[in-house]
Amino acid sequence: MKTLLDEILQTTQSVPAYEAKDFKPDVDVRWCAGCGAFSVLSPVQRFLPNLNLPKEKIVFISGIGCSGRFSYYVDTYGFHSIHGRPIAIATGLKIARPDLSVWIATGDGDCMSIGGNHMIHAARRNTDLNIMLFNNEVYSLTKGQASPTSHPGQITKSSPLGSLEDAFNPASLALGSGAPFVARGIDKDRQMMQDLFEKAAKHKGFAFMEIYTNCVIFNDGAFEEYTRKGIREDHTLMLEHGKPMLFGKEMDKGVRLDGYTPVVVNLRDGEYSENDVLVHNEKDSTLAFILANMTYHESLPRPIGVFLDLERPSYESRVEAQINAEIEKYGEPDFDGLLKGKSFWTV
Amino acid sequence: MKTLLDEILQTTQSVPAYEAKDFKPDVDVRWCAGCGAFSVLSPVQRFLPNLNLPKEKIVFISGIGCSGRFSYYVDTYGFHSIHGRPIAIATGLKIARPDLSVWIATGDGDCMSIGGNHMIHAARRNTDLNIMLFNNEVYSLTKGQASPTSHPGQITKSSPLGSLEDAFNPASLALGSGAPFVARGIDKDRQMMQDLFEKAAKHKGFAFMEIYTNCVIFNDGAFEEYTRKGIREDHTLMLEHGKPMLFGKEMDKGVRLDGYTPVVVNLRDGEYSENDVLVHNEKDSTLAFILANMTYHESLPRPIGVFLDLERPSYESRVEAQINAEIEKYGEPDFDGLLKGKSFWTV
Amino acid sequence: MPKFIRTVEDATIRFAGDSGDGMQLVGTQFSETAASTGIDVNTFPDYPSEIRAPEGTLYGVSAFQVHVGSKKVNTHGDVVDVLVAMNASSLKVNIPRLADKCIIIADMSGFDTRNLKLAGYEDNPLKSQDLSNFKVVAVDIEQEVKKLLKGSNIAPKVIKKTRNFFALGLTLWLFDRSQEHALRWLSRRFANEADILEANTRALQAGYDYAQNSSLLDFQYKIEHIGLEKGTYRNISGNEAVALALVAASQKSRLPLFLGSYPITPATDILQYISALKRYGIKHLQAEDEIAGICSAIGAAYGGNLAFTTTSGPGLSLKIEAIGLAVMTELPLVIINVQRAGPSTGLPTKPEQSDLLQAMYGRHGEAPLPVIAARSAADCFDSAYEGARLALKYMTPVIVLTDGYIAQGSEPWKVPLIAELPDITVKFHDDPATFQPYKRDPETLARMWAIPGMQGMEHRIGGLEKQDIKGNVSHDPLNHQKMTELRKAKIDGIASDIPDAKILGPDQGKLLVLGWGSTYGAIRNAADIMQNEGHQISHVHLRHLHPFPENLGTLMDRFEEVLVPEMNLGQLQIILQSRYLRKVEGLHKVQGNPFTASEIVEKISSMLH
Amino acid sequence: MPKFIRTVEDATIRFAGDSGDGMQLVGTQFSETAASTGIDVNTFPDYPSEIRAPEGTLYGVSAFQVHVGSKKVNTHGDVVDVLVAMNASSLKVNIPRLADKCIIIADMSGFDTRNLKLAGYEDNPLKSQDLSNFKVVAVDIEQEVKKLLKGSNIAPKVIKKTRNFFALGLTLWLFDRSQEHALRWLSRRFANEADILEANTRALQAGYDYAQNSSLLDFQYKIEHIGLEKGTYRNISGNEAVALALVAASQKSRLPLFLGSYPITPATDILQYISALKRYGIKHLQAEDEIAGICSAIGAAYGGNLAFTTTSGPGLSLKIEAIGLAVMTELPLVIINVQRAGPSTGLPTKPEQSDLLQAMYGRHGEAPLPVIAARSAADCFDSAYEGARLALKYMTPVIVLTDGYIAQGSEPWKVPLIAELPDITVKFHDDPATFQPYKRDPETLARMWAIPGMQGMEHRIGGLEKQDIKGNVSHDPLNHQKMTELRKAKIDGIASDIPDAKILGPDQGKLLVLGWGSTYGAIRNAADIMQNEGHQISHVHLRHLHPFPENLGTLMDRFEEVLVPEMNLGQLQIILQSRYLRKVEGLHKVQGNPFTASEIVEKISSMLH
Ligand SMILES: Cc1ncc(C[n+]2csc(CCOP(=O)(O)OP(=O)(O)O)c2C)c(N)n1
Ligand SMILES: Cc1ncc(C[n+]2csc(CCOP(=O)(O)OP(=O)(O)O)c2C)c(N)n1
Ligand code: SF4
Ligand code: SF4
Ligand SMILES: [Mg+2]
Ligand SMILES: [Mg+2]
Repeated sequence: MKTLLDEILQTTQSVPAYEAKDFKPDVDVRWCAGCGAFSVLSPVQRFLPNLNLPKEKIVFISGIGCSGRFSYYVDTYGFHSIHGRPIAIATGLKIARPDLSVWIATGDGDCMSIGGNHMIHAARRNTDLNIMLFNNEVYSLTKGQASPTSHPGQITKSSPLGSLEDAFNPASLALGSGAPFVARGIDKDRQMMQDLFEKAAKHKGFAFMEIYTNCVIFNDGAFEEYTRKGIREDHTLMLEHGKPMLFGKEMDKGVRLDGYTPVVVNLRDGEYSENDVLVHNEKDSTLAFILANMTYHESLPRPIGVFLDLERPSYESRVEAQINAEIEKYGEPDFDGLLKGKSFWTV
Repeated sequence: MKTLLDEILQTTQSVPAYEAKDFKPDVDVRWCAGCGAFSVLSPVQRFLPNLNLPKEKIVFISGIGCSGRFSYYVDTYGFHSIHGRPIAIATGLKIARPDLSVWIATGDGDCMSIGGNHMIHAARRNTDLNIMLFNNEVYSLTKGQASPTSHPGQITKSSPLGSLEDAFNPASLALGSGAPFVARGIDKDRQMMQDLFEKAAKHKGFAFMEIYTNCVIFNDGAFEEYTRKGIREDHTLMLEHGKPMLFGKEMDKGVRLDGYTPVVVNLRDGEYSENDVLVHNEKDSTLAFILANMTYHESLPRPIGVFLDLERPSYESRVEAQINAEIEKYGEPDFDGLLKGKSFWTV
Repeated sequence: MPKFIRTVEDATIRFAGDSGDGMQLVGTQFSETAASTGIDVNTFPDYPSEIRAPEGTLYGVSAFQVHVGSKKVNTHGDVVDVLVAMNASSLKVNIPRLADKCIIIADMSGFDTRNLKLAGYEDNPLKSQDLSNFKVVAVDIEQEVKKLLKGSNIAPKVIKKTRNFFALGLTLWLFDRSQEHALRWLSRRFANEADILEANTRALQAGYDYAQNSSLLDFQYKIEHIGLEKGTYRNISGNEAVALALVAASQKSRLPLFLGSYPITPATDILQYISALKRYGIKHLQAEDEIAGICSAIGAAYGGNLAFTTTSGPGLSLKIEAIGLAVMTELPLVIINVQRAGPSTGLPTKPEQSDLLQAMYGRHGEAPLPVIAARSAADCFDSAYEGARLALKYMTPVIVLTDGYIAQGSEPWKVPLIAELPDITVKFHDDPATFQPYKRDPETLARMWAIPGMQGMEHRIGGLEKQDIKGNVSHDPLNHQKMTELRKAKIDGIASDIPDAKILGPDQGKLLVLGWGSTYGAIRNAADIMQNEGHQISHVHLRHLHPFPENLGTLMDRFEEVLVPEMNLGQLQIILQSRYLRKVEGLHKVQGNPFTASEIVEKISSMLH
Repeated sequence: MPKFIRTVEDATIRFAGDSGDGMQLVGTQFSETAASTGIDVNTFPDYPSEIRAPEGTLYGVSAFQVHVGSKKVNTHGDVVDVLVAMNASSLKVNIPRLADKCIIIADMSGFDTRNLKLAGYEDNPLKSQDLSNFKVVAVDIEQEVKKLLKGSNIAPKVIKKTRNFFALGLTLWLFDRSQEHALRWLSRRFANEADILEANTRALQAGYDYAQNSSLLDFQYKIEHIGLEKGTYRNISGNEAVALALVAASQKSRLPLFLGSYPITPATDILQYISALKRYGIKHLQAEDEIAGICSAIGAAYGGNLAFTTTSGPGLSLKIEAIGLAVMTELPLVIINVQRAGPSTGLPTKPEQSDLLQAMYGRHGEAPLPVIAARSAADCFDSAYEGARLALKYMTPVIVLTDGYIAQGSEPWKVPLIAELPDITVKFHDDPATFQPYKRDPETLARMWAIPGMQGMEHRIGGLEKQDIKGNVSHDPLNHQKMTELRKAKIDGIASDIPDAKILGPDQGKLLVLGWGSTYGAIRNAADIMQNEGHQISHVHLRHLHPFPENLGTLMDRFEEVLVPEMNLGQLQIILQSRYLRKVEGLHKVQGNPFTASEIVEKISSMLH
């Protein structure tokens, strides 16, 4: 049952010692100056050498949107597909070719609006895909309409009187769909991004990364609270596995559960100490829901980092296992026999 | 700005005193004998008189599937649409016609598979729609393939070697999408179903009801644990707002939070009392996540009832409000003026 | 008692009963027996649209029709010569189908008061004059099997369930066929259920004996052997044939096979069939919707698989955008569309040929692709295989059209050895130095193919217009014109890679009947009749609908008139007229069921006079 | 200094600069001025496909072209007579468009070393012989405005931003147009930003004066007034016209308006425009995808609204299945498709006419519907309005085709009063006693319409085939044939409700140029030229593509040859040939940009010889 692919792909060459520049193709990057997407591209290019895979084994699949151009900007195999479908295409690719490392660059419109169905099913199915959701809370390529992550009241070209819809919370949606790995990153924090990509790559299964990316043209400053030095410390909660949930410029605030509702407590006035504060546990799915649910609450800091990192067998590995079990059971397949079936006769 | 609709629909007649039979149209119901769908139909017909609306103001919209036939079986306005799209169609109808009471009959394939995107967006958008998801954990009309709620290992015609996918938990997905009203019902419990429909009808906004419906042909017994007398008591947790979460034949077991993970405790051996047990609060969205997350955990009872019942302004009411505010601000519209625009000239 | 022998060329038998009566099963047994004992068969199952309609109702009738003959029968039969009616409803709904003198084998136990009422009969038709045109063989089968198995330990429920095998025995005798095949099947199927095995075996034998001894049945059909080519044969339905064709093409091309699909009647069988082939290393995805079905197949094709997607009308409509992507990226992809009656949900369980124009033209932008149609259940194999060959050779999506009639119907198929099948050689480009993603084979115009994992040929494809050869995104006006024309030329060029259209009958004459798809059988039979009557007519049946065979135009020119019977309102007609600028006559049937030969004969006759 | 007056019939001016240079703005000002001062205009914006490309690059050039004339100019101009080039790149990319002797107004400040390098110029072209075919007017506008505003309190950044208004002033003088319109606009726009207002106002004036005094500009264009009918006029783009047409149709039919849509270039404007009209009581939904866009519109139509959906190619492909549902349920629905270059993502910002066959045939099953195409920006109003009229009168979805060229281009439009528009009277059926959901108006064959909320007419519709008149689900074969034919007859019957095709030119002759959609302008101009030269040619431009006007066949018969120029590979050609069984010549341009008149003239000439 050796196929042509087994032949042409069998070379087990050693992996070259790449540098970031090896992943920079010889094309102009055509995002606007200052676009948050640049801040995703560069940590990607810097982390790829650590993947320890020959570059031809890496594929970037993107949809349509400013974010969709990503696949042109990494010197690997790439597929710039159609609006909303990169995850569906990647699903087929990964099942057919589990040997590849498959990355998806998608936008809040591409992934959460038109592509929502593929996103939730991929999360449930747990194919080993790495989703980079460039969330700029607006449709940029089409020049500034509301997206499913635009906030209520947001003025855009398609909501000139203010958006009337509540926003998706991508982390909650991913968790609600069954995603085993859910994280939130921020374009400005490149080191954190690079670490995040490495964690996602290590995770064998569906890895969902919402990345706040600033669109300087159509939604500039959307994430300023979480990125501007001096402000961000009071508005973000950087999640670290096993660490208490502290934040604030002096790390003197913490998040505590009141019943099952997260609240902010001040550690300075002595009422509460570090021991009262929640400790992050990436392996706890209920906690992940609680953390995700903190999003958009004015009084709570915005959690950033890995919400959940559970391992369960990826879909494509289950497929392989089922195939192998069957082959083990029935032996080398007899294709001529299959064609004949059970009820044949000869003339 | 009176439209033709204002004229033909203006009759403010009093509501006739209907009985259930007034909602039974003169057609044969073509579900298989014993199908769980019957057990949804009859409480619907019994509760409709309590809606206190003239029947012409009620619309049932369905997709394709055995469940899709529902719209033929209620003597109101009805639209048997296409596979996966009833929610999208209903969304337009409700925005255009907020005066109507709009109900959707959909299946686990129709709503959660092909229609998943419309489901999650409707939940987020919070249009006032009442979703009855007939979850029989299988595709029935097409004669028995796996659905997104089929459990791993389930043997179906399209998974003859056992399904390799994890199931959606509809309640978690709905919550993750932002649904303000999320509930789970069981076909066999008709009184509970009737109460549930009344609660959903009262809720002004998106109401999501997952209903376990037994398909006697393609997935018989799927919900036996939760329906068979003598067994169900130990496997279901009937949620009641403000009440402690007790279950079991003698109501001697309870659900308690260990950290933030729900566990079952026995109230008989004295270690725990009713006071240690969680108290249900339909208004708490974090608790709703925790409860939904209990689904599919072998060691935990399956929560049944209303998980969450929050009010926030429905989408169509926000649209109306924005329109009214604009009209208030600018006065009676001048359509000829609109056609002329601001930069016109005369010859 | 002594019986006549009635020698016939063909005959049609229809097994009809309630959904629970097991008619599909014994129909299949009958047809397998017939085929394996040397006569031709063609079958069609006819389910109710309800999953399980209430017992005994008119809309709960399930039927299975078998056409047998001493030469190729081509269709499942226009009219019924022998009807097995297990209850009153199954008689009533089938009356319009019966030939004069039709033999009605009726199970009297299905004509009790309750059943008669459900069927809307005031009086028992078996006892009235209503059926005087027919020959009624009324047997109380329930009584017979009860009698037979009285005293055994077998449960009454099981005994009642053997009625269908009694009926099978009866019909096997009537057609002078042995019980062997059915007996073998029973012992395989119920190896572990001795009582069921025994009950059915004895019922089968009893039915056979009953017929032999009955004075009501005074003759036996004799149908000569059809002189088949030597070889191995099996019965096959169109849906099975499609699945096997793709498996065979995957073996032949040595590419792994991938199916991305979403269930939809009447295409679901293919997905189900493939899903059971994991032991053959075959992968599939039951996707969340049709869009994901085709997109996952595109992903797998991008990864170097032979990828396909299966669907029916509404699903094809949903796949349209993604098909355009496959056209633009020039990836090989086989799209199987099992047509059903539309528009919209239409009559979902009924066949129609009304997706042809969509297959040809249903994409935004200029997005040409090959369109192929299968003419019969067995021909689904060759057509789908040809689809795979073209997809891989020309780097293009291909639409293969079948329909609910041939997809679910079956006929004997001479099973090929994979080694003997037409060549499908795939060569990935393996020289990084000369690789260019949109460089083309000068002969086929197919673009070069390199897949992820191949070193040194990293490149990017996508839905935006691409620069000729290099494959970069290009907005250059002349490049777009060139690429648009190249994509068209590539598909048009396939015309020289396909066989000429074959004419069945004289080379020239008064009338050419030109058909495509599942109308083959009815047209073939009609043409036979007319040709036998000496009329100057011929028949051409197209497999390749885009591009057309090169000789089609000249071929049409040799006939005064051209008739195109279609199960639509004239879709091939539109394409032919536009292409060949000549008037083509249409015969349009959109009734959710196939043409009969006589409908076509009638039309031909009216055109000849 | 004294100037010549150069009287011309028409001239084309192109404002080109970097994306940040405000070219779209001053282009619009120029065209509004021109139109409101009595000459005809036709405009087309030409954005880079990047949102904001790096400053000064070739692919960052943004342009706005205005064609002005003393008679209807019809297109945005084949070649450019006056180019405003704000930087080196904007000169370079536009050189191929320039007419001989074109006047190039170049801002020297955009030709510094950096800009030259970004444009790939070794030497400053303004100083070389490269431009000797043209007349270069090089002005250092930056210097000029700095000089002008020196000493004011205005920020240097603001001053620099006035360069475009200086250029506008210059061109206004060149075409002898007053500054009034621009001044009025400025004072409205910057009412609260005194410094910007002052800076721009003074720059405008300075540009005007500069031109007047410059020795480089030794003439002024004179363009006679176009003799327009009396009335109120405005400039309008095709997308605006579509939105207004639906608003007007909603007023006329007295039904609430509902738009369900998903953004896509180049159709998004319509959604955006509608979304600002809440004060007119208009509802819309920006849906999660195209499928939800059309489905929500179907829901609103079901609820008695005038519902429409807007999209472009890829979105149309996604809406196909739901369009079939609208056909089956016979609900009124207007589908606006702003065509762009395909297939797949194609050239998303460029126009093409390649969705015609999809609009005609792109649905599974037999699902006929009317197809209409708009010929110009202003004609988008009439076409979309006609779409609404047909949808409501015949209870059917209607596809209205426009394209990126006319959708974004603009021309003057005589604004109608809503009271004067063609009648659209909707009558819901209001008698429960006689109501039947599929009973038809004997004349139009439209089914009866009753909507939720109407008492006593509760009924159910859906995608399954329905029983004639009663509307129950029906699997009856003959009913399906009848309903299929009825749906077709209803649409075919519209032919008698639409005007005959109008012939522009002689009634008969050698050659008929037959067009549809946005090729109107170029064909019109080409036909004019050829007719003026005395050739026996005529022009017919179709609005109704399905069904065709009743006289089209006989009209074509009166010409020896028929030429169909299309921005595709011959889609109308296919339909015409099939329908009228005569050869039609095609002229196919798929380059992402419209025909020029001269391309068509050339083809006509070659056919005449
Ligand atoms: C089928 C289809 N529908 C719509 C579009 C138009 N479109 C292109 S990108 C886009 C949205 C982009 O938003 P997002 O995904 O947030 O990406 P961003 O540009 O913000 O990175 C839309 C609506 C399309 N190309 N195809
Ligand atoms: C576009 C489209 N795809 C597929 C189908 C086929 N189809 C009809 S119902 C159905 C699934 C039904 O499953 P579910 O929604 O769970 O309903 P059930 O029959 O179980 O009530 C499918 C796949 C269709 N009618 N249309
Ligand atoms: S428009 Fe926004 S998202 Fe797009 S490239 Fe520019 S800054 Fe980035
Ligand atoms: S097949 Fe199952 S779901 Fe469908 S009607 Fe029968 S019992 Fe109900
Ligand atoms: Mg975005
Ligand atoms: Mg189901």
